[in-house]
Amino acid sequence: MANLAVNVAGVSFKNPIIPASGVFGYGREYEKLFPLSELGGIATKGTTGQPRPGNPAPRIAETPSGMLNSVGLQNPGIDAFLERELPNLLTKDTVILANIAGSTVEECVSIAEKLDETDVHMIELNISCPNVKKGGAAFGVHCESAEMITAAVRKATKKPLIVKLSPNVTSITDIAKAVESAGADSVSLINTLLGMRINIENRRPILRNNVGGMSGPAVFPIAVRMVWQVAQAVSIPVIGMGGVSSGTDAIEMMMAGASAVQIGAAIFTDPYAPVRIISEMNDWLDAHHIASVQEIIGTVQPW
Amino acid sequence: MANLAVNVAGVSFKNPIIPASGVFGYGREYEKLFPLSELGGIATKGTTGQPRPGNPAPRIAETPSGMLNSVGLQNPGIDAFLERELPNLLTKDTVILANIAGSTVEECVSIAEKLDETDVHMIELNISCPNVKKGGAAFGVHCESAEMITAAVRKATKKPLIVKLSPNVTSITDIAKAVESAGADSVSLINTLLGMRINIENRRPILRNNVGGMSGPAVFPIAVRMVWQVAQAVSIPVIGMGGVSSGTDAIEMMMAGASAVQIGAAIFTDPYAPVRIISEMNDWLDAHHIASVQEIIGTVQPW
Amino acid sequence: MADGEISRPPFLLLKGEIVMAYEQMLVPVLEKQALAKNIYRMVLQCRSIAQQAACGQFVHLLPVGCTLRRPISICEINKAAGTLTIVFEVKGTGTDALANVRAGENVDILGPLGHGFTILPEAKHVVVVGGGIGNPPMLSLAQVYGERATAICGFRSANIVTLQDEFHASGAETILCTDDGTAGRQDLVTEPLKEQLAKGDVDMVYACGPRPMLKFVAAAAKEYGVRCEVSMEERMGCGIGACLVCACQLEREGKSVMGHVCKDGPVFPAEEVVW
Amino acid sequence: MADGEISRPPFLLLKGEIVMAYEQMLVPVLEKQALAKNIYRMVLQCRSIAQQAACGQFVHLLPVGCTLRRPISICEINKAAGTLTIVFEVKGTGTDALANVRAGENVDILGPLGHGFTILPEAKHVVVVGGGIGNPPMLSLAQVYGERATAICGFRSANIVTLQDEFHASGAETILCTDDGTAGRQDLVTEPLKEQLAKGDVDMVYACGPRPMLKFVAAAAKEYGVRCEVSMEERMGCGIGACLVCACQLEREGKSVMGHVCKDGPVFPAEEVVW
Ligand SMILES: Cc1cc2nc3c(=O)[nH]c(=O)nc-3n(C[C@H](O)[C@H](O)[C@H](O)COP(=O)(O)OP(=O)(O)OC[C@H]3O[C@@H](n4cnc5c(N)ncnc54)[C@H](O)[C@@H]3O)c2cc1C
Ligand SMILES: Cc1cc2nc3c(=O)[nH]c(=O)nc-3n(C[C@H](O)[C@H](O)[C@H](O)COP(=O)(O)OP(=O)(O)OC[C@H]3O[C@@H](n4cnc5c(N)ncnc54)[C@H](O)[C@@H]3O)c2cc1C
Ligand SMILES: Cc1cc2nc3c(=O)[nH]c(=O)nc-3n(C[C@H](O)[C@H](O)[C@H](O)COP(=O)(O)O)c2cc1C
Ligand SMILES: Cc1cc2nc3c(=O)[nH]c(=O)nc-3n(C[C@H](O)[C@H](O)[C@H](O)COP(=O)(O)O)c2cc1C
Ligand code: FES
Ligand code: FES
Repeated sequence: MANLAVNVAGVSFKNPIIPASGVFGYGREYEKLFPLSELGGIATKGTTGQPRPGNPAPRIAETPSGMLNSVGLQNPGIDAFLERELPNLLTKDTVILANIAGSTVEECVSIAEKLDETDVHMIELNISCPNVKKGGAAFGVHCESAEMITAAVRKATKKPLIVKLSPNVTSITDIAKAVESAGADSVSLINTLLGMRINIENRRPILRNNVGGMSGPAVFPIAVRMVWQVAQAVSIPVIGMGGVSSGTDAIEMMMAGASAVQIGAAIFTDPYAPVRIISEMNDWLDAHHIASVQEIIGTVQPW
Repeated sequence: MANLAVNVAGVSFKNPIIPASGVFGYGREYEKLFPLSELGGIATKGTTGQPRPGNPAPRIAETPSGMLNSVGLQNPGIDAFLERELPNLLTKDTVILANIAGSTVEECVSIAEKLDETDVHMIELNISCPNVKKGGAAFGVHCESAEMITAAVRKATKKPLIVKLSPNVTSITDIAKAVESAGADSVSLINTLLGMRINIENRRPILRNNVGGMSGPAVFPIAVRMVWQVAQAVSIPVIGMGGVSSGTDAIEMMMAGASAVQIGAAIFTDPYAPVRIISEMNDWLDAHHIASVQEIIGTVQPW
Repeated sequence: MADGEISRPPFLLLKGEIVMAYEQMLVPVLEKQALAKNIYRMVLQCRSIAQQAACGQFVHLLPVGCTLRRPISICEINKAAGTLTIVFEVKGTGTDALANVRAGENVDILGPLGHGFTILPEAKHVVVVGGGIGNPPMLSLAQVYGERATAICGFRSANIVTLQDEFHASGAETILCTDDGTAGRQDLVTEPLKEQLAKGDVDMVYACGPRPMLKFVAAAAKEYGVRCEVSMEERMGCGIGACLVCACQLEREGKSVMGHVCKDGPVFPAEEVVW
Repeated sequence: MADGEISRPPFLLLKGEIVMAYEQMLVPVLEKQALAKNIYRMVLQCRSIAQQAACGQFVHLLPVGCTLRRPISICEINKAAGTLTIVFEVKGTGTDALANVRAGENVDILGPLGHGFTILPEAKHVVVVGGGIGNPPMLSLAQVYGERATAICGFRSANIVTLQDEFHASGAETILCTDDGTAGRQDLVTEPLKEQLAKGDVDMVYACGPRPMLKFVAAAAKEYGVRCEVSMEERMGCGIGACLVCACQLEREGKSVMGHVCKDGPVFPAEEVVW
C-alpha cells in the first residue's frame, strides 16, 4: 500500500482523486455504488446565485473517444445547495470543493461570501464555462477579467481558493499567472474545449445549444500539455483534469505537474472510475516501489 | 453519380477532397496506391526557404482516437521543391496547393514570390505551425501578426492565397477576419492542437520535442465548431480539416461551412482514406438524391 | 452472484457496506437472436439486477469502443431464472457494437435504472400501447397483467413486427396495427385505443413509442379521463441522476420544472409531460 | 488475389492502372500460436504481398481500435504458399489487440514496405545476429543462406527463447546465447560473433535487436573489416515515406543526412548509422 495522501493549498487529501464538477452531482447517486469516503475529494456541480434550469436537451453527444455536453449549469442555486446538499456532503469524510459558477462578479462574490460561513473545505471558482458569458466572452479567456474576478472572490473568502481555467485560450499560462497574482491558492484545469457535432440527416446541431464542451480521453494530451505548462509557470499547486480514465493516466497527469486529479467523463463510461483509478494508482506505485504518490508530482524530465 | 465539383477562390476542384499538408509528401508514395488525378487537390508538405532537417525522433505518438506529431517542417527547401517536385505534381491533373511555412515574413514573401512565377494553382500560407515561432509565439495566434504576414505575402503573389489557421487561440474568428481583411482569398483550418504525452516508465515526454500537434478523429468536434464559426464570420471560402475520416465526416464539415475538405491523420490509418472518402461522399449524396455537393455547403441550421 | 456474472473487482480500498439500488457488472449473454432486420433480442444473465428490476425500468449498456453507455428498456423480467430480456434496434455505432456481441460473451451493464410504470394490483383492465421499438417494454406489463391487459402493438410495416407470440402468450388481448396494412389492422394505434377507452372500464393506459404517438395516446386517455403513463427518451450521460444531462421539461402542480429522464423517468404521468 | 483476402473495394471513381510496390488489404490469419509469454507467431495469407516481399522488409498492421498502424518485420516468406510469417511481442495496446486476433479472422495489412537486407548470392559465409524480438527477421535470412549462414540468437533468458527449431531447420549453424545462461551459452551475442569473424571468411554480418547490441555488432564487424547491415526501429506514421515521421540521423559520404526508417530502412549499412 503506497501512501496516496496529497496536500493542495494546505488541505490534506487522503488520495489525489476527485470527481470533477458537473459529473457527480452532490454524490448521492454514486454513494449507492461506493462509499464517498473512498474519494480524495468531491467537486460539486457549479452553483449560481439563483436556481437555473440549464439549457434545453439534447445536452450530450458522443464524439471519437470523447463527448460534448451543454448542460449549461443547471443547479438549484446557492441557498438550496447550502441547505439541502452541503451539510450532507460534509459528513462524508472527504474534501468538499464547492464549485462557483456565477455570471457576474457580484454573483460570484455573494456566493463566495455565503460559502465562507460554512465548513466547506475549498472553493473552486469556475471562470471557464463556455456558457457563462460576460460581455460576449467568458471571464476566463482574458487575463484582465480573470484577474479581476479572482481578486474580488479572494476578498470575499478565507477558504483556499482554486480557480478553474479554460483551455479555449491562446495562452493558458498567462491566465494562470494572472489568477495567481490575484490571490488564487491553486488552479484547476482543464475545463471543456468548445466543440460541435451535426446530425447530417436533419442538418441540425446534435446539441440543442448548437455547441458544447468536449471532454473525455480525446482531450487528454491537450490537458497534459497545459498542466505541464502551467505547473512550470506558477508556484501554486495545480489540479489536473481532462480525459483521465485510468490509474496510469492519473500518474501521467501528476508527473506533468498536477498535485491532484479530477475525473469527469470517465465516470459515464465506468461509474466506478474514481475508485478504480485510486486502486490502479496504488498498484502502479507498489509495482514501482514508490512509497508515496507525492514523489511523482512534476517529475517529468523534458528533453 | 453526384456532381462533386467545387470551386474555392476561383479555382475548380473535381471534388472537395485534398490530402492535407504534411501527411502526403509530394504524392509519390501514395501514387503507388491510387492515381493522384482522383483527388480534388493536394496540399504539399510545408516549404521553407532553406532545407530543414526537422526535429529529432520520436516524432509521433498515438493518443485516444488521435495522434501527436512533431515533424517540425522537415523539407528540402523551396528551390528543391520547385526543381524536383512541383513540375511532376503539375502533371497530375489535380489542384496543387503549395504550403508555405517560413519562420519570418521575409522568408514567406520570398517563397511566395518564387511560387508566383510557377504554374502552381494555389498558395496555402501556414501561419499556425506550433513549431514556427517568431518572438515566442506563432504568427497565427495574434491578429496583428496574422494580418501583417498575410498582407506581405498577398503583395508578393497573384495566386489565390489560402491562409491556414491555428486552433490554439482564444478567438479563431478574430484571426480569420484579420487575414480576410489583409487580402486572403480563403482560410483553411484547423491545424493541429498542441498536446503532450509522457512515458511514465522513464518519465520523459514521448516526443523528443516534448510537445506536438494533435490531430485525428479526436479533434473533429473542435474543427467542426471552428469551421462553423469562421464560415459565419468571413465571406471568403473556408477549407475545413481536422479529424475527417469518413464520407459522412466530410459531409458534416461541409454542412458546417467548408467548401472543400482536407484529410490528414486518417491517411495513416487507411492509406486509401482520401479516395474512400470521395467515394463515400458520392454514395451519401446519391442516397439522398442530392445532385451536387455544392448544395450542402454551410446548410446546417442552428437551433 | 450467479455463474458467469462478473461484478466489480473488490477494489483494494473499498470498505464498508453499500445498499445497492443498482449495480454495474459484466454479465453473460445467454441468447441472442435477430427478430427482424436490425432488431435484436438478447437474454442477459444478471440475477441481482433482475431481482430488483421493475416494468418500465431500463439498463445502461456500454458497447465496446464507446465512451457513453446506451439506455435500453427492460423487455422481460424473469426473477426466477435471474435473467432480463432486452430488444433493441441498431441505430448507430453503439447499438451496432451491441448487436455484434455473441451469446456467451459478456456485456457491461448498469441497472436497473429509472422510475418504472405504476402497477395497479386491483386494476380490471389496462391498455398497453407500443409503437415500433417502443413495443418491447410493453411486454413486461402485459406479462404482469395477463388477461386484464389489452396490448396494442403498432408498427410501420409487417417486416418489423416483433414479439407477437410473446404478447399472445402473456394472455393479453393483442391487437396488431401497421401503418401500411401489411399485417394486422391498417390503423394508427390511437384507433383501437379509443375503442378500448370507449368501453369505459379502462383503469390505466401505458405507452412507449415515438413522441408524436405518445402525445396522441395521452390526449386520448385524457379525453376519456383515464390515467396514463408514458415512457420518454432523452440522450443520457450517467443514467443515474447525477449529471443532469437528460433534462426534460415537466409541469408539476402547475409549475414548470426541469425533470430528468433517467431518474424521474423514463416513465412519467402523461399530464406532467410538456409536449 | 487468393481466397479470403480482401483487397480494397473497387472505388467508384478509381480508374487507370497502378503498378503497386505495396498493397493494403484485409488478409486472413491462417495460424496463430503463442511462442512464449507475450510472444506470438502469425501466418498471414497474402499472396501478392508475399510475392513481392524480401528479407528485412516489414508490414504495417492496423490493430482494431488504433489510429496508427504498427510496423512488424517479416519473419518468413513463403512465396509458393503465398504466406508471410510474423512474430511479435505484446508491448502495448496495439500489439495486444493484434494478439487477440484469432485464426480465421482478418488483419488489415499494408506491405511489403521498406528497404530490406542486401542478399549476396555469391557469399560463402554470412553471420546473422538477433537479439530478443530482433531474432524473427533473421530467420528469413537464415532460410536464404542455409548452410552458408551462422545464426547467433541472443535472448535474455530461456523462457523467451523462440524459433530455434526453425533456425536449425534452415540449415544454418545456430548458436544460442542467453544473458543469464538458462539456455545455450551464457554470453552476449558479440562473443560468438567475434569467434566467427576471427575465422576470416565472413562476407557479411546482418543484425536486428536492441540499439546497444547493434552498436556492438557494428563495431565488431568494423574491427574485422566486414560489411554489416542493421535493422533499425523508429515510431512511424505512414510507413511508406510520405510523412517524414520516422526520421533517423544518417551519415552518408561524410555528410549528415536525415533518413527515414520506413523507406530508406529499416535496414541500413551499419556505417551510415549515427549511434
Ligand atoms: C430510457 C430509454 C430506453 C430505451 N429503450 C430502448 C429499447 O428498448 N430498444 C431500443 O432499440 N432503443 C431504446 N432506446 C433508444 C436507444 O437508447 C438508442 O437507440 C441508442 O442509444 C442509440 O445508440 P447508437 O449508438 O446506436 O446511436 P448513435 O446515434 O450513434 O448514438 C450516439 C449517442 O446518442 C445517444 N442516442 C441516440 N439516440 C438516442 C435515443 N433515441 N435515446 C437516447 N439516446 C440516444 C446514444 O446513446 C449515444 O450516446 C431507449 C432510450 C432511452 C432513453
Ligand atoms: C521496422 C520495424 C520492425 C519491427 N518489427 C517487429 C517485430 O518483428 N516484432 C515485434 O515484436 N516488434 C517489432 N517492431 C516493434 C513494434 O513495431 C512495436 O513493438 C509496436 O509498434 C508497439 O506497439 P504497441 O501498440 O504494442 O505499443 P504502444 O507503446 O502502445 O505503441 C504506441 C505507439 O508507439 C509506437 N511504437 C512503440 N514502440 C515502438 C517501436 N519499438 N518501434 C516502432 N514503433 C513503436 C507504436 O507503433 C504506436 O504507434 C518493429 C518496429 C519497426 C520500426
Ligand atoms: C456533463 C458535464 C457537466 C459539467 N459541468 C461542470 C460544471 O458545472 N462546472 C465546472 O466547472 N465544470 C463542469 N464540467 C467540466 C468538468 O468538470 C471537467 O472540467 C471536464 O469534463 C474535463 O474533464 P474530463 O475530460 O475528465 O471530463 C462538466 C463536464 C461534464 C462532462
Ligand atoms: C505528420 C504531420 C505533418 C504535418 N505537417 C504539416 C505541415 O508541414 N504544414 C501544415 O500546414 N500542416 C501540417 N500538418 C497539419 C495537417 O495538415 C492538418 O492541418 C492536421 O493534421 C489536422 O488534420 P487531421 O486531423 O485530418 O490530421 C501535419 C500533420 C501531420 C499529422
Ligand atoms: S443521465 Fe445523468 S442525470 Fe440523467
Ligand atoms: S513513417 Fe511516414 S515517412 Fe516513415
